[in-house]
Parts: sequence; structure tokens; C-alpha cells
Amino acid sequence: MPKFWRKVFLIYLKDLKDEFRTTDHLLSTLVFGTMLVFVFSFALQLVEIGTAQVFPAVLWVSIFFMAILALQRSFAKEQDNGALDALLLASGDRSILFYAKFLFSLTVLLLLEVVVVPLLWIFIDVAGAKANLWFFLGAVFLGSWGLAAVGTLLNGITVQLPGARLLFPILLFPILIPLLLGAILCTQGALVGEIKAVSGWMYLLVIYDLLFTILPLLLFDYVLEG
Amino acid sequence: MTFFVAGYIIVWAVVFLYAAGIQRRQSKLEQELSVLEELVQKRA
Amino acid sequence: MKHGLKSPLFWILTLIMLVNIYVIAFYAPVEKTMGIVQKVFYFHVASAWVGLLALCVVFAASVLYLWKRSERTNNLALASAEIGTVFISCTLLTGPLWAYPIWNTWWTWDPRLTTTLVLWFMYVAYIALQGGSATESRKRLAAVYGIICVVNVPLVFFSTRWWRSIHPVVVTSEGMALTPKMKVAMFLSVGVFSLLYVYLLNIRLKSLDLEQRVKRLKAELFA
Amino acid sequence: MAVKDVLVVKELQKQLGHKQILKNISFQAVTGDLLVITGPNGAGKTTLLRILAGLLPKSGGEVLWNGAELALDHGRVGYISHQPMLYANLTVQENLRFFGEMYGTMGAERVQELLELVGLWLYRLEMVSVLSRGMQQRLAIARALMADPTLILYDEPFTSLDADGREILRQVFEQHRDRSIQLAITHEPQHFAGLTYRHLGLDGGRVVERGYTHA
Repeated sequence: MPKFWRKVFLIYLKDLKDEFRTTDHLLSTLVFGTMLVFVFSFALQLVEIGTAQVFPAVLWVSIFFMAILALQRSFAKEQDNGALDALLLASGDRSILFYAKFLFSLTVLLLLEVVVVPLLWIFIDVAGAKANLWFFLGAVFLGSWGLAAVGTLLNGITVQLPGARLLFPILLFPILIPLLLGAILCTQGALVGEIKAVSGWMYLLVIYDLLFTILPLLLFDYVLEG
Repeated sequence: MTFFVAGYIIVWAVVFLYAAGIQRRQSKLEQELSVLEELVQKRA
Repeated sequence: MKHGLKSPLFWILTLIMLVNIYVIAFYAPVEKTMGIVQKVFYFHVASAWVGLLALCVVFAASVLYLWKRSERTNNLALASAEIGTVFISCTLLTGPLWAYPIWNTWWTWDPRLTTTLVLWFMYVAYIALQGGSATESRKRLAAVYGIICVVNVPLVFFSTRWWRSIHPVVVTSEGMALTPKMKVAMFLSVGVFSLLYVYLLNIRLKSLDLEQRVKRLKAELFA
Repeated sequence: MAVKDVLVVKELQKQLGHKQILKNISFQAVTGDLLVITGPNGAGKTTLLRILAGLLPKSGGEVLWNGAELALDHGRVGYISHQPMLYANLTVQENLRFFGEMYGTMGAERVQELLELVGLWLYRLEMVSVLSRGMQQRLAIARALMADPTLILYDEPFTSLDADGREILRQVFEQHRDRSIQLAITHEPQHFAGLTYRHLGLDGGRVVERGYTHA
């Protein structure tokens, strides 16, 4: 098992190095996310409902759209000149690839959120007096975890269908419904400081995350079989 | 009453359209198949 | 087996459908508070039932496909998903027709409604993944996605239900007692729709089979 | 090496949809063998190699490595394809180091040794994306050898190699005889002239020709 995680970690480091060497994709995703946040808050401000009430919804819709761009990267970089085969041979186990790409996607997503979430907080002018910051961060983290796990699993599927890039969000959306529900309600509860009422949703997030982190162990061999 | 009738019509319309679609595709395929079989016989 | 107008199953099906319509229209009593509109309910529930049944078949066929890799199991999954979409569409379309006169709204975020809608999206995504060109990898990947979807359905249902039980419930679809005569009509509807599902599945499987035969012949001829 | 590895392929079949790509392939090889596989397009050569690498599941038959099923976790397979299979945004050295660490076998000396062998030591700090196609192919050879392979699979390895590159590859064939089984598929058997090798002709998913050439 330690060998398993060592290989996961090596691929993870390789991907990060690769990603940060040409930052154009990361930067465009960040700019896209920032624009989303701006457009949403601006539009809501125009009709004068820019309050903390809409913050959770806007936050997660923005993260969802940003994730569609960010999560498509994980397997795409293996496609360039057939590197996926070499990597599979070197790892000797397809699930190693899943966990490496999952960690990579989660890292990228969290990095993007570090910029986008505070920005939205400022734009929408959330009154943070009663807010429970730790609960809020926990909700964002668990939500991103699930997004990264499902996104990596489905990206492994769509990356093998050249010319079907648009399928990725279509496949992603229905699977993410329980996650979006839980994440939005948790975020709302954290903002108004009533975490007792929504703590059950935190458990839902944990169950969802665990499910889609473990399910690939069974399914990923079939995904990357070709 | 109108809603009731509308509901009935919708269900049957959707199912019928689907079945008709299959049927149409089926007859097209059968045509294609007969042409192909002719071609196979010619070659043999 | 013959298909279309020549098939005996088609005529049997037509006959019991007419019986079913008669039973719904004249045998089952008119609901007191909701009136005649309540009769949409028989078709609404029956098509929802077929939608779920089809999903189970998609799941079983997907697992079987990953195991056995036979073209037939994939055909079964695809055909079932298509028919499931047809019936879930019926459920989604008849739902508002029933809801509007009674609840005075076309749509509510009731757990059942929400789950059905998500189910519809999953079916559509699954069919899109199968795509027009049935390559080997598409079938394999679609089978994986089919399994992911089915695993996800209980999560969707329980989370939406939980959400609605914490928040004030605007309307429920429960609390409607069925008289014995209504029950007869409903079970008959469910039975008829299940038969309809089998019939449609049958003809769709045949057309898929034919499609593949044509493709194989073409591959041989133009290789 | 005293102990010889044995690869046995018995009645191997591969079905894709209704297409039978490999119908019935049987052959054996031991350490020291160089098998050259030829055949027209669509004969199933690449499919055969990918199954032997463990990248593709087979539909029937057996592939045995020293008596046990060969699978992806074999770990000592070197695979050289007509695609370089490298990371364009990493340098030559980083690519090799990454694969070396994944295999967990070799250190910096081995990287240097292999880069000198394929004549890329002076390019070690360049990104793979700036290398020519021929240089990338040389690096691909070095990458495959990082596995310290006991089974080396070459899929059209001479593609885009210049005269020097071809000479290096022929050296690799000879140097690895004592520790690996080598299988190469090619369109151009003339590149193997002067080497001792066994020959396997494939057509329509079957072995249609077997031969032996002694240098």
C-alpha cells in the first residue's frame, strides 16, 4: 500500500509541475471564475437583491462552472502524445491514476477558490458578524472534494471521446445534484450562524465524498481499459 | 376536464411518436439490408 | 417474431389498453375533491413506474455488459434507457397538468418531482454518451456511467426528501386515499404500461439488431 | 543472467464488437529472443502488443509470463510506440526521472547513462516540446529502458529515427538480449538486417509465417 500512495504522490507532483510551467490554462480559468463572480453579483445588484441570501447559490453555481473548465485538465494532459499508456505501465494499477488526478484536481480547485470566494464575499457584501467561518470553510472544502472526485471520474470517461468535450458538463450535472444541495445549505447555515440546523447536511457531504472516492476503485479499471 | 384530456393525449402522443420513430428507422434499415444483400450476391 | 400490425402482441396490447381506458374512465369513481383531473394520475404513476423499472434494467444490463461484453446487453441498456426517457417525459408532462388545477402551480420542488427531473437528465446524458456511433469504448464508458447514475439516484432522492422535510412543506402528494375501485384501475394501468414497456423494448432491440447487421455487412463489403 | 524468463502466448483471441481482431495467436519466447512481427495494416499487430503490455484485456486464450497471467502490474515492461509517450512541458531529464521514480528502480546515474546512450545528455535541460520528432523517439527509447525491462515491446520503433538513431536502436536490441525478451512490429524488416532474430508474419489475426534469421 505505501508503494501505491508513493506512486500517487509522484504523479501528483508531476502534474503540478506540468500545470505551473504553462500557466495559461490555470490563469484563464481563474479569470473566467472572477468574471462569473463579477457578472453574477453585478446582475443581482441591478435588481437590488444583492444580499447574503443569494450568496450560497451564486457561490456554488460559480464554482460549478469554474470546475467544468478546471476539471477537464486532469486527463487531457496525458492525451498529448500517448503518455497515458506509458503512465499506466509505470503505475501498474489504474486506480493510482484516479487518485493522483483527483488530488491534482482538488488542489487546482482549492487554489482557484482561494481567489474567487473572498472576491464574491466582498462583491455581495455578506454581513459576516454571525457567520461561522470554520463551518463555511469545511463546506467549501467538502464540496470541492466531491466535485473533484466526480469530475475526475467523469473526465476519465469523456477524455476518451475526442470531439465530445461538451459531454463533460452534461454528464457531470445530474450526478452533482445531491452535492450542490448539501453544499448550498451548509454554506447558508454557516453564514447565518445556525450550524446545528444544517449539520446533517455536512454528513451528507461526507457520505457523498466517500462514496465517489471509493467507487472508482471498482469502476476505474473499466474506464481506462482501452 | 381539459387537463385530463390533455394528459391523455400527451402520454399517447409521446409513446406513439417514439414507436413510429422506431418503425420508420426499421423499414429504412430493412431497405438498406436488402440492397446490401443484393450486393453481396452479386459479388459472390 | 413479427412486428407492427402483424404482431399478436400488438393487438393484445391494444385490446387491454382499450379496456384500461374504459376502466379509468367509467369504472373508477371520480375523486371528490379533485374531480375528473385526478384520473390523469393513473397514467402519471404508471409511466413513472416504467421509468424506474427501465432504470433498473439499465443498471443490470450495464453490470452484465462490463462482465460479459456482449453486444446484446449493451443493446438492452440503450433500448431501456430510451424507453425510460420516453416514459419519464410522460410523467414530467402529465405531472403539471394534474398539479396546476389542484395545487395552482405548474411545478413544485417536491422530492419526487425533483428526483424525476434529475432522472430525466441522467437518462438524456446516458443516451448522449452512447451517441450515434456505437464504438466499443463508448459502450464500455456508457456502462460505467449507467452504474454511476443508479448509485446516485438514492442520494438524490434522500437528499431532496430531507431538504423538504426540514423546510416547510408547501404541498404534498400524499394523503390521497384510494378506494378499492381506484386501486384496480391503478394496478391495471401499471400492468398495461409494463406490457407496453416490454413491447417497445422488443421492437427497439430488433431495430438495434438490424442496425448492427447492416453495419457488419457494410464493414465486410467496404473493407 | 542465468535464469531465463519464458513468455507463452496460447490461442490468444481479441474480439472488439463483432470484429475478431486476433483469431488465434500462439507463440513462445525466452530471454534472448528478438521476435520481429510483420504484417499488413489491420493484421492485429498493435493490438497484440497492447495486450502483451497489459494495456488491453484479451477476449480468450492465455498470455503467461513464467507460468502466471501477464497483467498491467507486471511492472517490468518497456513499451516503445510510434508515439513518443512523453510530457511535452517537462524537460528531457525530468521525464526520465519521473518514470525512473515510478518504477522505483534507478537513480541519477542510470538517467545519465541512458541519455548518453541515446545521445541526448547535452539536451537534458531542454523541454521535450522543443525537440525534433527523431529526438523525441530517442528519448522514448530511454524512457522504456528506465523500467529495467524484462520484456520490451517495440511498435514501429524506427519511425522518424535518423541513421544514427537507427544504429542506437540496433545497439539496444543487442545489449538487451541477455536480460529481456524483445518483440518488435515493423513495416520495414530491412532495418533488422545483420541481427539474429525470429520472424512472425501476421495476417487477418492469425500467424501465417514463422522464420528464423541468423546473422
